[in-house]
Amino acid sequence: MATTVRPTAAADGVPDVPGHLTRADRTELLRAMLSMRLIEERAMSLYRQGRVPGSFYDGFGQEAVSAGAAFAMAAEDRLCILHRDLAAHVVRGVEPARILAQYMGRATGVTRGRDGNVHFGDKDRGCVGMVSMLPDMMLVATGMAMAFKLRGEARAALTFFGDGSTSRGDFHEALNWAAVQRLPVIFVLENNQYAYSTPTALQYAVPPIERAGAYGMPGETVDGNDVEAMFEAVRVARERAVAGGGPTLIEAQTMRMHGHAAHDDMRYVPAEQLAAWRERDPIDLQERRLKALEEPVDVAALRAEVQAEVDAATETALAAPMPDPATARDGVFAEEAVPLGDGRAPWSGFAREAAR
Amino acid sequence: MATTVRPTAAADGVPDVPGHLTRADRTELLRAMLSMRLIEERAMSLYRQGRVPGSFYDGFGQEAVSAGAAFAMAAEDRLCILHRDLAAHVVRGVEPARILAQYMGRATGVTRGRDGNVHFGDKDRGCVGMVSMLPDMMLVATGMAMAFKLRGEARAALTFFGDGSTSRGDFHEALNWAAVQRLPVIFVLENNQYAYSTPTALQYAVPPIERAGAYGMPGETVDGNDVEAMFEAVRVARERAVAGGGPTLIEAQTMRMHGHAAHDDMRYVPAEQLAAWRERDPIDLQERRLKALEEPVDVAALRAEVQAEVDAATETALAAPMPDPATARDGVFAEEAVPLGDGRAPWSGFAREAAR
Amino acid sequence: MSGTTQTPATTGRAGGGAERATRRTMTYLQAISDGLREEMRADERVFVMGEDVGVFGGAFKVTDGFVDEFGTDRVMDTPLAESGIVGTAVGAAVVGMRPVCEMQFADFIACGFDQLVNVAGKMHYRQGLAVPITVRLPSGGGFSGGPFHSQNPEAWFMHAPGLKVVAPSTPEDAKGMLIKGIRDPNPVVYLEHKHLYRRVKGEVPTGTYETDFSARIAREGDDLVVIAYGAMVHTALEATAPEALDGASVEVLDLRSLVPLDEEAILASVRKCSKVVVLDEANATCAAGAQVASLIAERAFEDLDGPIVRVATPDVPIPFSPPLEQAVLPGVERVKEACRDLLAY
Amino acid sequence: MSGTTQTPATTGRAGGGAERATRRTMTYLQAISDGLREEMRADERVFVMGEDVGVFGGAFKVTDGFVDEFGTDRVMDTPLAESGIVGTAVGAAVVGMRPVCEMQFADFIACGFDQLVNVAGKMHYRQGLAVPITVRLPSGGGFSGGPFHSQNPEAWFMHAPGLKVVAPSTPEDAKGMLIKGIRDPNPVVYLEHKHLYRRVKGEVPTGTYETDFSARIAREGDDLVVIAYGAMVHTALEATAPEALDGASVEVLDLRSLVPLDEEAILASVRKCSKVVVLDEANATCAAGAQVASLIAERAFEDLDGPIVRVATPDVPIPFSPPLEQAVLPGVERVKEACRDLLAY
Ligand SMILES: Cc1ncc(C[n+]2csc(CCOP(=O)(O)OP(=O)(O)O)c2C)c(N)n1
Ligand SMILES: Cc1ncc(C[n+]2csc(CCOP(=O)(O)OP(=O)(O)O)c2C)c(N)n1
Ligand SMILES: [Mg+2]
Ligand SMILES: [Mg+2]
Repeated sequence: MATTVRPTAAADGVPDVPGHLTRADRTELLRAMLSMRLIEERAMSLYRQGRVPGSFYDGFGQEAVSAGAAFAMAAEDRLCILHRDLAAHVVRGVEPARILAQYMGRATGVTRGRDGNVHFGDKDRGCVGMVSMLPDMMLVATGMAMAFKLRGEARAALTFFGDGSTSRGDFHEALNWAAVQRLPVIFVLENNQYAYSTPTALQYAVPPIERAGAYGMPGETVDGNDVEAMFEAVRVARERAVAGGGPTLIEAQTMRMHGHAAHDDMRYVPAEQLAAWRERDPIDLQERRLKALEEPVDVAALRAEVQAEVDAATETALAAPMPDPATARDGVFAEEAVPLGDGRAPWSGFAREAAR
Repeated sequence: MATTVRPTAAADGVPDVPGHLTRADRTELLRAMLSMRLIEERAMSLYRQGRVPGSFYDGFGQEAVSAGAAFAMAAEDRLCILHRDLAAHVVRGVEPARILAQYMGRATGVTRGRDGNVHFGDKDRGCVGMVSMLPDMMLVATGMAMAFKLRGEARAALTFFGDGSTSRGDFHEALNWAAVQRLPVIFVLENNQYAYSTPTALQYAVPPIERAGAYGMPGETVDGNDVEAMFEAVRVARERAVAGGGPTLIEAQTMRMHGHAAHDDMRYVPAEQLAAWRERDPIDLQERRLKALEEPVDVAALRAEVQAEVDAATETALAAPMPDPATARDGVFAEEAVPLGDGRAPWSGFAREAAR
Repeated sequence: MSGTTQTPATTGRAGGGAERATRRTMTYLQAISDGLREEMRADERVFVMGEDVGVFGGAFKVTDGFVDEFGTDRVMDTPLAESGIVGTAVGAAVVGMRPVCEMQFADFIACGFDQLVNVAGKMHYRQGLAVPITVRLPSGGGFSGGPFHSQNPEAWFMHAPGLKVVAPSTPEDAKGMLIKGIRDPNPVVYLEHKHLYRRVKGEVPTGTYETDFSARIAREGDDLVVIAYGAMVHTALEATAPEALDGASVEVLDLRSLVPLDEEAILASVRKCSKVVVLDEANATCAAGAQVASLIAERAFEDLDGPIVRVATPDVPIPFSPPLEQAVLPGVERVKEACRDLLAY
Repeated sequence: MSGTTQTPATTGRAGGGAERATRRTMTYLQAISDGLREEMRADERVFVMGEDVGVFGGAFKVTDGFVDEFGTDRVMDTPLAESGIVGTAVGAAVVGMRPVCEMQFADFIACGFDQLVNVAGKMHYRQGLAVPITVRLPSGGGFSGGPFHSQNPEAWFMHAPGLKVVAPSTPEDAKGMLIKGIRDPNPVVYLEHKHLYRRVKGEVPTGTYETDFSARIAREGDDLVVIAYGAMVHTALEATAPEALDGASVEVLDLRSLVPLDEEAILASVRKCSKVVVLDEANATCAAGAQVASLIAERAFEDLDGPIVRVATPDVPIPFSPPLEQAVLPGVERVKEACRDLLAY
């Protein structure tokens, strides 16, 4: 492995995070990761069958990052979800059928065929769809947080971005801006060791997490393959954010286990690097953890359940129509401005908080 | 003062920097600063007389930064000089008459009336004229250094930029790029406490010099009002650069003693802040130092000499024609590409090195 | 008061119909300032952000005194970061704010280009999510601003789907279109011509009102129409005053809005006049004027009694020195000559 | 081989006249690759920089294998930073290099817009300093690339003085114009249409040669002329094949270069044909086609026998889903229909 991953407890055992994650929460985290993996696997076969136009990107092996992070966000929080982060959409409540329809460019997809594959965000679930230009969404998330602060609301924004994206100016403008204004925004750097074919050594001379302090915000490197560690890091960052403590930079160390997109055979990645990370598959990890509980979770049943959901969603998506060409010019301009709606926030902690 | 300035020896005494600056060098440094100040004073009166079109920017009180930095650069080095840095042009050998003609939009100005006031660089003296967009030139300087490294040449590039400019993406892209590729480029952050009316507290939460290490390059804060300290910092950085040691970030702590431009009354600057810095005028400082030498320099005579030069230059510039309107459309495109020429490099150290 | 309708703000206090009769004389600059202030009073979602807009009141003093009334939160001095300004404004907008961004000069929008064109402009089409931001661009030349303080970048944004682009020429329109722009659910690029700031005065209704994003006949005529917008409307009016052109009756059409472009108004003027000069301060190639000319050549070919003559700045950076700048910017004489030649055609 | 001249590189090894006779069949993509490789062999000042251009050989494999021949210094994997790519290229150019920048997709040039437009484009006019950089933009739609992988941004750069803008449509031109662009002392924006990469094949001379930045008649005709560039040249040829239009004789003019624009060639075709369709894959407003139409309306008014008809993409982001994308991109049928209507005029 090119970089060292700070080992978390999860790597060597099955710790509990008392008070924060119930058994049901921990199962839910696994479910979100499984959903992501199975939806993406299905999408990949649909792609191979020629049913997904354009290209196809996935986040195989990185499921813990988006599942854990999104799980820590409240319904009224806002997210910009990136191209390796399907689990965050799942956590926010986007139905698998709409995701698969999205990949296939159907009228029922999240963007109704207007944008492709992972370029979506469900506005009714508090998410802004990413643009290709990386990492533009860091500024959008910063701006959402700015509005929360201006209005004195205890809410936070979160965005993901990759190791390669740290080289671009918008990365800097966002971190600096958020630090100067002490905004409630959480920046999740998803370090999967490569930007397309380019290794991190060509993107930065020093790990970018080192910059957090120099911008004036806490920074933490987390085992991005441990969904509970991700959850916990974001939970703490969010708590700080909504309490007025400003932004946080979290680096999730993980590995892109597939090519950049479907066409990429990844010849540039050393086999040993892949092999080492394969040992640490985030879904395996969480499954082992749940199986070892005093009252073990039936992960096989869970898997079957998710698979059935995805199968059903595939049917639904395949049955959905393509968009009507007559509508191709509609909607360039808005007739009215409806702000983002709230997302699903399944973490039991929110219910407990609400009950207090 | 909003920020603390690391006191250098010069602040409390008159130290020598053995082996690097001869008495003549030190006098030359004073001369460059005096030239800058007297040219800018003259330009300001020409502006008040309506002879300088557009607006007028100066670097009153910051003369040591550009004089000291440029003095450490070799003839074959390349510079991007910013709007508070007139002394660097003087050191490189741009004649005062061409500078004054430049301000007045005359045909004999450095840009022949095409661009205004400080937006110039003498291509025959190794300089690229700045654009307004700050700090775009950081990338241009980085690119020059990249070419030097590609060709295996022992040369360096240098650029200035301000505290406000550190907020923009190009600052980040340049520092990061230079660090990753270990390029021979020197970044001089001219921290004059304000960006137009905006104090540094609204630009960054942590002094940007803290970032040097996080990019992977040495960083040093220097008393920007001490011309010899500036020289020394840049000399060391340049030596490292041409030896393959990569980039350096130097922060020159100084103060913008005039308004942002001629129209700005600076009401937003606390009087005490100005008063404190007025005590530390860089020209006074160097004059005192030279007067205290064992063999004192006749600074009054030097001043008179420079004033006479500026007077003569004013005559010449005022006698120069305005550009011919018939030429207004010429030269959008180049017929041939002639790379930058070499500048003047008056530091005796270069002569000594050449003699070796 | 063509195109001006007194409308209540969507939330908060609004200038009602009762205030309609009241008018005050102000400069173009004061009218912009007034419009912004009134809309900030009327709608608390509106805030202004940019470099030095706070205590300093902005490079051109549009927000002078605003901090005292609205506080530094709603009159926000930002870091020097144009991509940041546009990008964070988008973020604030999608969660319910109505940000008004000031570029210190229009030229600097090049540094926020990507966020404006790719993030703001395409959002609604892609995601169905509205981005109600207004980006104020102090634009244009004529005062030795040089290559980086004189640009007219509107055509870039006309060529970027999803952005509205407006360029008022009078104080009344400047105020009404700014308010209209702030209330528009879409990203609006608002060009305010620096050369008009203090040179142009006019009567302006008090309170809040909206001016349509449509064209306006600045002077009626039927021998020839000059189509212009922004500062060039004044150049056109001066160049085509009846005494200037031997009594020819020249219409001047002030486009006011470039996206949407008031195609019907353009075609109506062409049908009436049959001769057209398209006047543009921007660099000629692919300018707004090129679009207008191409529209006419396609849709009003049969109404034309002569070539569609364009007057614009040639494709050069705007030079600093006055004789050079005057040689490239379209002036009264060039417009007069173009009209004279075409009238004689 | 119109416009193609075999010329020696300014330095280093050059393809001499002797090689002239040799031609090989290659795709548009291979021709670009071949041109770049040959010029890198001929001139050691030339190097290529961009994201993933090194070991990986570029997103579209234009630089496949280049690292083996030229090393990682001259085939440079850069950080993911488009402003950085353009800005450092400018720096390298002014000290004597000839950088060729690859944008991974043309769309990403929005992130390097300021450096290209304000630093590179205006440098020579302001400072007399030449900036010989070439910026390769893989552009265009037609394969479900969606709003951010399908754009045709050329008009933005036509509207930015100091940049040359070229858009070849054939393998031979792609190679010759790339070499010409690299040798040009100015910043050259080189549009390579992704949809042509592997679809279009043709004979290409070996060695180095330059193709003029001028227009080319792709097919002679005298009833009507379709003016196009890039991928649309092929659409035009298909739509106007004699059998497609009841034997009408339709000329197709391939502009090849947008700046400089070959105005004489355009006017000559219009004089000959009297009817014009201007075809453009970009969004219609302020597109290259608008400029061409406006030029004709001004300078060839008397030669016209009908309106100047434009076919272009409406002002929408390019949608992803095939039925939507096909509904907005100009296709053979739309062009045919436009020609048919105009021929009947
Ligand atoms: C501004 C910009 N330039 C280029 C690209 C093309 N591109 C798409 S993904 C990618 C690599 C991104 O790397 P990273 O940020 O590490 O994210 P990852 O794909 O590894 O998750 C590149 C270069 C882009 N999307 N945006
Ligand atoms: C990208 C950009 N945005 C805005 C401006 C307008 N502007 C000119 S100078 C200035 C302040 C610059 O501050 P700083 O970098 O500290 O330099 P200083 O003038 O203090 O030397 C601003 C905002 C600019 N030149 N460039
Ligand atoms: Mg990555
Ligand atoms: Mg400053």
